[in-house]
Amino acid sequence: MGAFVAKRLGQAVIVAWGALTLVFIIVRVVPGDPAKLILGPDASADQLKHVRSDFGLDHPLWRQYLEHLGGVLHGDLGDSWRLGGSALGDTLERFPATLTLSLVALVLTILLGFPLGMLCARRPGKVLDLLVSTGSLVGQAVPSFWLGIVLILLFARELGWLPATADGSFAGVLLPAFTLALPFIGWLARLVRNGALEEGAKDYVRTARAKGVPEGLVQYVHVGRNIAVPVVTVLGLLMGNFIANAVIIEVVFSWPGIGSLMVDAITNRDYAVVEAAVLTMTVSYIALNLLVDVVYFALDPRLTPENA
Amino acid sequence: MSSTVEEVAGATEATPVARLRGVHIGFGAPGRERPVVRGVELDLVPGRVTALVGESGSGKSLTTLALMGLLPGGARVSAGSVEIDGHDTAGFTDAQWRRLRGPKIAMVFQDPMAALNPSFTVGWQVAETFRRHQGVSHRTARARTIELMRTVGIPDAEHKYHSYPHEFSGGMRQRAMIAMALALEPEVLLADEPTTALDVTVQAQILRLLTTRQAEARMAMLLVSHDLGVVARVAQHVAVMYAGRIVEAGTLDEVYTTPAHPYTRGLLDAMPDPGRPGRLVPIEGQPPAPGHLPAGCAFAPRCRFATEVCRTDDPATLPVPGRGTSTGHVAACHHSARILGTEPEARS
Amino acid sequence: MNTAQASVPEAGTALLRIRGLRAGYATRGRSGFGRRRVDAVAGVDLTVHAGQTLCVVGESGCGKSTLARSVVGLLDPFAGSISFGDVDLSSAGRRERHRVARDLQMVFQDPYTSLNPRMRVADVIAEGWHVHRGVLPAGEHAAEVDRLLSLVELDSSYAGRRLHELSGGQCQRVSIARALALRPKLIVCDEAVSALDVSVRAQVLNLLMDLQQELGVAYLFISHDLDVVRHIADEVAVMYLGTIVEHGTAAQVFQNPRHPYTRALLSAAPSIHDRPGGTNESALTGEVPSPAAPPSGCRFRTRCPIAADVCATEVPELRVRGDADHAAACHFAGEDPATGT
Amino acid sequence: MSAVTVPAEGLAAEARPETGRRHVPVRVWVGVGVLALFVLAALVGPLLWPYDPVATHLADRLLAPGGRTATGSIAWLGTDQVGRDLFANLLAGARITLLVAGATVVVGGAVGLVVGLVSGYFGGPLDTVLSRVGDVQLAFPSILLAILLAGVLGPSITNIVITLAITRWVIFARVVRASAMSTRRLEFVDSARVLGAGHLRILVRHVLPSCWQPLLVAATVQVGLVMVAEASLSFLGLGVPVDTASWGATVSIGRDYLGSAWWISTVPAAALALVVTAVGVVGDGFRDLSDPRSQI
Amino acid sequence: GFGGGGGGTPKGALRAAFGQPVTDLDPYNAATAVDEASLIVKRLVFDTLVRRQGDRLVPGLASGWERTNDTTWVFTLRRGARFHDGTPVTAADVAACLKRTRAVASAQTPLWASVTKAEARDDHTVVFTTDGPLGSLPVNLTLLFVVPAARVADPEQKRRPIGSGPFRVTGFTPSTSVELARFDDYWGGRSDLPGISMPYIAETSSAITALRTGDIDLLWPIPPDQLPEVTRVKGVTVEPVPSWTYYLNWFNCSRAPFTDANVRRAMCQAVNLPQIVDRLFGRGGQQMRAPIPATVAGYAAQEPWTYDPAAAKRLLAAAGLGRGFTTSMMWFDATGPLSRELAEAMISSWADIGVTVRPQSIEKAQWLERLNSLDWDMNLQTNTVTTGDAAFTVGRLYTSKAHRMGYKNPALDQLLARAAAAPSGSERDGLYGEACKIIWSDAVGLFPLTLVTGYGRSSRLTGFTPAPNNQPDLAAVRRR
Ligand SMILES: Nc1ncnc2c1ncn2[C@@H]1O[C@H](COP(=O)(O)OP(=O)(O)OP(=O)(O)O)[C@@H](O)[C@H]1O
Ligand SMILES: Nc1ncnc2c1ncn2[C@@H]1O[C@H](COP(=O)(O)OP(=O)(O)OP(=O)(O)O)[C@@H](O)[C@H]1O
Ligand SMILES: [Mg+2]
Ligand SMILES: [Mg+2]
Repeated sequence: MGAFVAKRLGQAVIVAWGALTLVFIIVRVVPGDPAKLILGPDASADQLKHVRSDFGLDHPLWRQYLEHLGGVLHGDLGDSWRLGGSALGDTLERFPATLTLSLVALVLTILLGFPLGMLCARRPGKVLDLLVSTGSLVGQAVPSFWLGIVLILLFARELGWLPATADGSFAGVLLPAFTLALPFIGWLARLVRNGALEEGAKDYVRTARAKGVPEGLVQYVHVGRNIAVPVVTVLGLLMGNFIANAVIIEVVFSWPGIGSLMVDAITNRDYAVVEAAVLTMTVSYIALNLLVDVVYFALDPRLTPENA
Repeated sequence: MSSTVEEVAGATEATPVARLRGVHIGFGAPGRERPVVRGVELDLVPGRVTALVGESGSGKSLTTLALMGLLPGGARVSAGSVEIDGHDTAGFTDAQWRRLRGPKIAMVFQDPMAALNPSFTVGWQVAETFRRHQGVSHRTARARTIELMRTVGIPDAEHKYHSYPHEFSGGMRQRAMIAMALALEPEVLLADEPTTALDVTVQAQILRLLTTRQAEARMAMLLVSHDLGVVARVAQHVAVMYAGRIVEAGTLDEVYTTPAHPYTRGLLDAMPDPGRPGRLVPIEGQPPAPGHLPAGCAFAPRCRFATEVCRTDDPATLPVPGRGTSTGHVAACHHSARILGTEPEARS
Repeated sequence: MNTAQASVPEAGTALLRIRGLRAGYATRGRSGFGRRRVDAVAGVDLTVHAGQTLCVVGESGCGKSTLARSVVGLLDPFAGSISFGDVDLSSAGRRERHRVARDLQMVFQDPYTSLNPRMRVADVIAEGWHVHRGVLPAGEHAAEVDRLLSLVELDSSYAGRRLHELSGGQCQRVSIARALALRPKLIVCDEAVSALDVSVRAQVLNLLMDLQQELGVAYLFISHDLDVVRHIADEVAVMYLGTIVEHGTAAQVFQNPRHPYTRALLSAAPSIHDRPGGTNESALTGEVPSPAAPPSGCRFRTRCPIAADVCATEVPELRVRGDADHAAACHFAGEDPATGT
Repeated sequence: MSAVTVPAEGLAAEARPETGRRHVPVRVWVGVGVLALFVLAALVGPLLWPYDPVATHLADRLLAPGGRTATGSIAWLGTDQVGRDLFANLLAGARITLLVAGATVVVGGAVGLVVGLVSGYFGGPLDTVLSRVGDVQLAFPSILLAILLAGVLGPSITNIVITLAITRWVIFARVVRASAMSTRRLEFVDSARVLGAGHLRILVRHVLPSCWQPLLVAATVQVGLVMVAEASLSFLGLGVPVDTASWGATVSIGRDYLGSAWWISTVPAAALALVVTAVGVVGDGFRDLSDPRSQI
Repeated sequence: GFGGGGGGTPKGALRAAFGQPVTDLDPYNAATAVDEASLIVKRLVFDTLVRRQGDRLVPGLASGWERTNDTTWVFTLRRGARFHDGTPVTAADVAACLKRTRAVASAQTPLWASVTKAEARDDHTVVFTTDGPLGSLPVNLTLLFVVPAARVADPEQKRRPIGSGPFRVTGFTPSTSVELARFDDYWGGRSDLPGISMPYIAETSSAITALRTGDIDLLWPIPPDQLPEVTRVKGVTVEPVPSWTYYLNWFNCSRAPFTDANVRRAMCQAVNLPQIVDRLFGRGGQQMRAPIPATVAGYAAQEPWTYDPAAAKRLLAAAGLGRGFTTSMMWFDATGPLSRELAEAMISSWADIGVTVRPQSIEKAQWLERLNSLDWDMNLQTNTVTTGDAAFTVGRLYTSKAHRMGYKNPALDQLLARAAAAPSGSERDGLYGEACKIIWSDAVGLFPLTLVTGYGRSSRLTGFTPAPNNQPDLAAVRRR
């Protein structure tokens, strides 16, 4: 187990480094001069030069890159020119909001998706099943920003049940989280349904019945335990997806998370923040994957370091 | 050997614990179903090992599952009855079936890897039988399980209790399956190809284990196999199945030494035999696909004894001529008499 | 095959020579780090003679398939040499190996998985001619496919069918036809009939024997089924945990087994002449140890009914004991031939 | 981008009903019908109802569906915020949207196919390198990559295709790799090798055919997601150029009017949802139908 | 709580949403030196020496000032003013602030270029010295925010700045929300509001919904297309005010065919501005009659271009472009409301006279790059006269030296130089008026409209005065 985690960690570091390098390069290839964005169109050449040197933008690229890497190793990704503070600090300050949003979305997905899937598996091919499988497709087919606004208009404007914006209350997180979760509820339901049907057809289920185990226990204990493994894996990936997909939802709902921060930073060529945000997202994605691997490892007794 | 034969002779009078009477099993909607098992008659008598042999797809497993009330989705008994202790199980509720499975009738499956739940420890799975039926505590169930695992020859049972199926070898898995089946000392033990996945040396061990247990507890046992050698080693009675029908049944000696059905005969001839080197004598052709049975006798297209009548009339299962009806040697062939009189085909 | 007779080597000459073969798999260590070598075949010497059948028997996991895969080049041996005819395969270049491939074919256990299910029967059979250009002009493919089909007793109408429309026995015939397409001198059959039902198995076995008669092809026939082996083998090698424990003609091995393992195997094998209650005294206990951690000394000693102290320390050599060419690897094989009967 | 990058085959294939597995369910036919309709609309629609994406008719602004325009014609689906007919917009948008989605999936699929095949078949260090590159790509927030690439490349349809394809190839590569890897282990590959077949032949004749089906299934999922992703790019102001119509762009621009003129955004959103769902339904049907044994 | 809201806002606080995010509160951060959103907050948190009230300049921290000679200004500080940390405001603080602002390169830099120094004569007197006459010093000083001398370069100022304004910062999440609480020791008296919360709501629909449901009390600017809808909402009052922000569409005068003034004039004549402004913007815009909004000092109305496509065609023909030409127009979407629609409408008009215009909606960063390198044919953007004075735009943008749209006119240069030196008054206004005329008739650009800021507020608010610079004085607001 330790070796397994160590190996995954090694891979994770490589991937994080790759992402870091990628964002460094792309950000600098994208046309647009931070100095000009800072100073506006009226800046003189002198002023621009001054600002560029303030942010180390006048060094050759390879030197910037090395300095950047060195900084990263010390947990310093430079300062945001726009938000003032340390880029990593600004980003981490925002991260809990994104995490909260994603977690609530995850909980919503599980609470709705799991039972729905089990219900569908009970009577495959019947009305509910067809509804859910079509619904899961529709859920993914609607642009989330459109859905978000429609939900705001419906729940905040027409019904007045929930606030239209992030106002700090729990109610305020429900709409964005639901918008984020909706495409995946049906998706999870189908996953659970397919898993339940597939596992249900396996020989060990027959064995359990042959022992005289009641049907409910057969489903929830014998089958349930076996679909738990893939489902948990998927939940981890889902969480990663939520964090990544939160970008748009955060913009729509003015949610003070890392996604809206990132979009803002890109538009304004705030290199340090873009890099910090990408690093945070990448690392959280990698961490989630690692977590999934570990959980998978713990849940599936068949796994050994060799075949993991 | 002699003792078992006597037992069997004495047991013919005994009432069967479980019996199949003219059981038809089909897939699909009622009325339009594809028959897979056709009119199977089978008696499972205490103390006796009955073997069901036949080629792949002939319907052996379905017949066995019908006895457990565990037919797969889509399959159902469309005619005939499955009787346990003289009761027709047709109207049984789930709860009634559940009470039978374990204490009355139990089953060992073919592929022990697939038949064990990969996510639970072997011990837990065996113990579950006790917990469900005897309502005992985990601790008691565990103690009984370990004891049981020892009896089926799992060494270091205390420790192995906590192992997962994948940590077991094939033979050990099958022992665990057997432990599970024997847990509540059932009266009927069904074993569907219990040794097919195993090596010869392990197969021998498992067969010995099964027969010892069966003899000790005087269980009625149904052994499903396609291996005539295995059957020869353990069964007193043999039923040969072809395309969903039992084409011949009788005591082991009757069926093996004086087969009255051309299919049984063909099977035996096709076995390599040190006594008869040279070319083997295969049964030409292939079994019919279920749902595409030929008219008349299903074996007729492959049968070298077939005549006109075979292609039109499906033969009834009748006592083999020349033997007293009491022996129970039956065959479903228009030409049993002729076949009994013919020498096996000589080998080139 | 009209020209086949010309290419048949003189029966009895050594065709395939295996010397000191060690082969197996590299697996990750327990910790997940490092690599460990598992010698599934741990020092095997075998010779297959032209036109003859050498059977290798042994229980699951004893390394039979590993041996077969090494012979046909699917696995690079760790040590030892395999030579085919006058070509040493371990040092042969790509071209040479490619040429040898024509003479050395294989039939796998499961025809459904060993043939591409998406292909038509004709394409399956003809694939070798595409790989070895120049063997047969494209124009003659169809005719040759028909001929091969009739050789394996299939109707030529099967040429256009897809494999999933065929039964297991028919599929295995196609598999054999495919192997024959390049007119090989040796066919390695790894459990080629194990997946088949009794009656179909008889058909395929007959076919194999007929082909040997007609074409003079040699077989390295791998099986765990003693009845089958006894029926078709000229020579038999009994394998246990990666090593050959007994080797001789079929008659020698079956009638006068010298190794305790062979004896156990023979007594455990079910036969239609067995009867309930029949005793098999020497039925083995326990199971085959893992090749990753083989016992010291004699690999069989952990299950051997006659094991002594010497067995734990000294590796018994596969030596001829008694009859000519009848070799066994047991410290006690020479002294006590009587236990075999 | 509400793009699901989680592999859709998380828990293996749909359990199939016992009987009639060759039977194509009605809903799949409905899906095919809807798709055909939209493809037809995309092909001939703009010829019959020409649309100029930069022309404005300020007199006809924000007409509700069925409203009458200054020229007396009826705007069946309403008009947008500069008075363009939404029906014509829908047809013109269909063309671009379907084109972008199709091209993206083809480009991404092709790259993924090659990478996945090579990676899965050869394995070893090459696979390790390609897999890590894929990991980086997956760990990198795809929306961010899209934003950055769109910024680097500038607005044009080709660039959107490139951008989206870059964020997608890895999904195809993963699918193909998994399939190639498991095929490589199959016995018929060994069998071909024993015959003396070289890597190229084995790749093309034996491994590739078994990759098509999962690739196509993945493609059906991705076609839909790409359409939605394109809309998301528009939302972030990085979508198709102003002088082209796409559903995503119209949904995005019309969103500010959802409270007052709901139809601007809702008409193309509904079209998008309909097409994506139809693709999904057809993809599902395809997955259910494809049984490797009957696979040509 | 979730997100950035909540924390630190007292009950009963005013919730006011502006259309742009506040990214930073450091008064000397170059990036936000003229950023409207942060200026709104800064005006609440910091004091300036001089304040603007309507059209007039009134005392702020300075109780009075006088110009002792052409280059010297003496400002007297108010007694009793304290910073939020309790320390008194002194002349030394003001001097340090000026030093700091001069040291930072920002969009404000030109304003302070000629102010050579500020000296604290005593605790309450500060003397500014300029290197030439600078009539606009008091106006400029409305942008010099005063902070404690010790904190001018303190990084803490970015998030939790200390000022002497009527409100102090209790919470700030960049681009998301600012939370303010009343500063009870404010010299100008306690505000009626216990606090102010300024969330940023990016999506128009969300913002309007929030206003409708009372989640926020004040929203501005309301996009023109949503004005009618909001006007109809019960409990919400809409107050439109012509702003200092206007659309301009420059022609790149250094690039053919726009080197020819007649081509530019043809372009202006080809657009039916009254119709576009009316139909597209309605109450949200006013057609312009000068290159600056009517409410800006120095404005002089010109004769609007008549919509006459035929005449435009003739002009083109005379210029040898009878068959039209192809050109392009660049803008970035966020530049202003309905920018895309405005662009499309103009492009449609030009299509009628045979001019094909490729629309180029690009990212702001790229737009900036291209703007300064004159890498464009036409540039559509909004512009704000931050100081409400023609000098800020006309004087800055249209000189040959500035080279902003490739227009070079020595006569105009002279005129602008004279205007810059002139003290405020009618002479100065006249000079700028003349400049307007030249820019207008030479068709340096097409100036379609001034934006009207629609303030939507809860009808329960009183004391609210809509401001043309989008920076209303929120401290004066009361709740009924
Ligand atoms: N779940 C199922 N759905 C459809 N047909 C089935 C199903 N299970 C079995 N069958 C069909 O019923 C027939 C009998 O099956 P059964 O499993 O009883 O055969 P068997 O004799 O046990 O064969 P084997 O030796 O291969 O186990 C076969 O032809 C098979 O195709
Ligand atoms: N790919 C592999 N990686 C690691 N170990 C392997 C691999 N394939 C086989 N082995 C191990 O090598 C040993 C020999 O395997 P091999 O397949 O040669 O046995 P076999 O005699 O053919 O058995 P069977 O009768 O089951 O086919 C076994 O212990 C097996 O577990
Ligand atoms: Mg079976
Ligand atoms: Mg093998």
